[in-house]
Amino acid sequence: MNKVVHDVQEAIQGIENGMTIMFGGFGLCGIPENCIAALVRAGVRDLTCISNNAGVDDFGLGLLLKNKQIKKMISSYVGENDEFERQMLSGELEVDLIPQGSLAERCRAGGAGIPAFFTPAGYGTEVAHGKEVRIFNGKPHILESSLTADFAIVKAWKGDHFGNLIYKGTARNFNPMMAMAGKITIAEVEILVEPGDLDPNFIHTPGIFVQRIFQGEKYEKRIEQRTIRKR
Amino acid sequence: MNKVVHDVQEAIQGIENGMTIMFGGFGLCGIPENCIAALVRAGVRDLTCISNNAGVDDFGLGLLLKNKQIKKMISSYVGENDEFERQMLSGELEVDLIPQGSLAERCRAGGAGIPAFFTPAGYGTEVAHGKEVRIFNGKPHILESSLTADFAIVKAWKGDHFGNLIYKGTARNFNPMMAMAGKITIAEVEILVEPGDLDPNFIHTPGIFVQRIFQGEKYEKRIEQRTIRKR
Amino acid sequence: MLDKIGIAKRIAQELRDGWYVNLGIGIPTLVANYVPAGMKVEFQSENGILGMGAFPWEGEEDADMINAGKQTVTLKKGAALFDSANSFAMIRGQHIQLTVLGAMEVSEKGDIANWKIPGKMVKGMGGAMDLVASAENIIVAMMHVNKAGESKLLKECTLPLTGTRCVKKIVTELAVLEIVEGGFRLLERAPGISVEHIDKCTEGNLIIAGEIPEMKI
Amino acid sequence: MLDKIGIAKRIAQELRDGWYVNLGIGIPTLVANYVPAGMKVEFQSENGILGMGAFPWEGEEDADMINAGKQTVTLKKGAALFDSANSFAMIRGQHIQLTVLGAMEVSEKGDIANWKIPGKMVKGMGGAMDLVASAENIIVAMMHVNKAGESKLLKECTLPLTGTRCVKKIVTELAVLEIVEGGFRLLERAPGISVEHIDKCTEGNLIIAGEIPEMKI
Repeated sequence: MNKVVHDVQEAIQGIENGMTIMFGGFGLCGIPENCIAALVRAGVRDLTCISNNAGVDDFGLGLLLKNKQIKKMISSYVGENDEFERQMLSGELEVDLIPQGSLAERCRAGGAGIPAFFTPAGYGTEVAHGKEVRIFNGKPHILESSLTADFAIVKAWKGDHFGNLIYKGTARNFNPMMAMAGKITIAEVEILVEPGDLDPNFIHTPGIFVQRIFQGEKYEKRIEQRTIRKR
Repeated sequence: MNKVVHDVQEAIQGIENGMTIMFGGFGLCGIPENCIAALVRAGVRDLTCISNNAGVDDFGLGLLLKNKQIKKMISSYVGENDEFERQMLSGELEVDLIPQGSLAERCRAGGAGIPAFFTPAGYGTEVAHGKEVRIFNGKPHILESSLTADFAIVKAWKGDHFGNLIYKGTARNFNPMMAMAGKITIAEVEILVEPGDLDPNFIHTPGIFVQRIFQGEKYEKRIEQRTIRKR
Repeated sequence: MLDKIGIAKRIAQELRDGWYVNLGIGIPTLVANYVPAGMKVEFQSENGILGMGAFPWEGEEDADMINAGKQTVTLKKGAALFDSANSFAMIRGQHIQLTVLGAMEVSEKGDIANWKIPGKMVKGMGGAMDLVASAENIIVAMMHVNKAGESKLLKECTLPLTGTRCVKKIVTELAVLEIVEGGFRLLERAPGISVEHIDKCTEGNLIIAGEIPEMKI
Repeated sequence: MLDKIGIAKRIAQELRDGWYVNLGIGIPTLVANYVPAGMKVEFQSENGILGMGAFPWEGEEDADMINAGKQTVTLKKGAALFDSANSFAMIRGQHIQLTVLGAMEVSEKGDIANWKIPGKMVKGMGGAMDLVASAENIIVAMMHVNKAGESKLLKECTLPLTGTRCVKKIVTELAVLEIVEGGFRLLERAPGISVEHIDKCTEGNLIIAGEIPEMKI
């Protein structure tokens, strides 16, 4: 069950032009920095990326966007990225915007073998176009389908050789459900430990969902909005 | 946000004849022993109980069964209880048997505002009777609806005053999703602690799902199948 | 006329002891600063926090601890962290008692638009569509009129909708209004603002019944 | 003819390095004892364990650590615990490479019945319906004939089904068989068992192609 790969290069092996890839993270928090950098270097193109956000102009998925490696984005919020807005409005980039809760649940469903579910989110909006509507308890719901990906790339705080993962703080966000939904799931971690070093009772992502794991070389962990109280 | 109630009597206040109640636990592992005992004493009748199992003849939900307080059981497996089988075959007890994974997911869906979802489990069996069938990816699935309850009663290892819960070992099982699905959720815990004593990063059930919490007086924690290796 | 802080203060009066509350970006975020004394309210941030606290002291910012607005925050005692699927289980499952969010337009039926201006701006809906579709109690915090002086309280929204028939109350710099059958029912006037002025600034049907009291902030 | 341990040993030969495996109650549970040397296999128990280990040493039983058969167990190094919803997410989401379970009947189309005898016995399906509906690789461990001497490998199941067209292989005390288009394809004979005997004990269509080797245990 040893899933440790040697480095980020080995981790992203097999990611090819035109594939669909999920990326964990919320804003710049909990994103797989090392894998994103390696994908920029590798130059794979025409990617469909499923990620809550699209990074900022010069960090996170913004790096792949700037490099024109992304054909289509599936996200819930992309407000922090001017290049994104430019590519979208000019038609260079296909965009599928979906409610954040539906995005999270669609990924979880993809990993959990649930092909579709009903949610009230988006009823009566353009998100509902072409989707089945059904009333439950007097309230209209729309049918949403599951999402899966050729690769899911997630970032955790600690992970062990078997792929068991623990996230830290709000860097958990979309990582657990995307880890579930990848045909191949790559986990990059800040700290790689031996099996047995993590308490089985407090594992966020059981190793069964992870196929490859490695410790990232370094993490910038850029802060998007540094808000503080002055002493 | 203090949800601490004085004792088990206060905890079960408002549970009335004819109500639907969810009980966490798998077999006798992780069951709310103190609340079950209190319900036996209170003598409420005609209950619909949602629980993976029905206890054994003289422990767990078996106590409510023996006392004829249960009108209907919604479960996945009831093999350890002779009185159950007797009441069911004689028609005294209504029984709705559903696949274990569907039971877990239907409770989670009830708590998560998802009124229905498609699952492959049970297709082509009597479980699918009267349910919509739809093909996804070439495979037939059935539409299952969510479950909720007037009260959900769960048992945790540790809990704090805000209702944040941590389970231990395999005593987690159905407790987290049932905690989500109760209109009122009662948590009984082995150890009640102050807010701040539990690591926010390792809470299994966030307090938002819990309305009442108390420390149980004692726990028998009976073992159903004591299997060991001889030294 | 209220400023942003005034709007936040007025909305804070709607809080009740023991509530879990989700605050959107902008004015709604300010509401957290005006919780009435002695009242216990917990704030949920949809990126995975229950029990969100204040901004961190300078030098204690943690990149792994942000709110839904991507701002660095702290946790209160008794907080809990979770993933996005569980976060929206709380929201969709109606475990949150109050949602406060901003809007570009609200219609007299309670429709809301706040995520897209076709051809001009598309930031995405984030969690707003889940929140408005699920929350039982939704208060909109916004300006009564836009920069061009046009009313944002309309008969029908003109922008792509975020949700339909969901808004319960609106607090603006001019008034507190409630969505009822037939339109916006005027509940309170901002200090020094006349009913006539509010009427003029409201394109949708304004229902004025009886004496309209001035807000107490 | 194999005994229960023989069946478990033969099934253990189907394991592959790196697989996650769910074992049902009864003979399937025994398979864990015969994992080929050097092979890494992790066992999942649907009540919430990945990396299930051996029974505990006497005196170390923990009521909070049981398997799906309600037996006290231990964890292996690197194990993970989780709730029932996540457990069945693993199962339904096809993250488990092999499921081994018992059966009362199997049909030549791969249907399986193992949870109910109308009017007589109803234990419930437990997790079996989820497992058989989802698993890509299902091996049934069972006796070829019942106590009355009647075949359990049938043209059509007579008992209420657990799942349809899902069984891939069957290992009995007499044979290893594979479900193919048209029936049960005989792959191997148990030591000392003739093809004729297997044929006699199989009510469903038995496909015998070429020489049928004897099992190597």
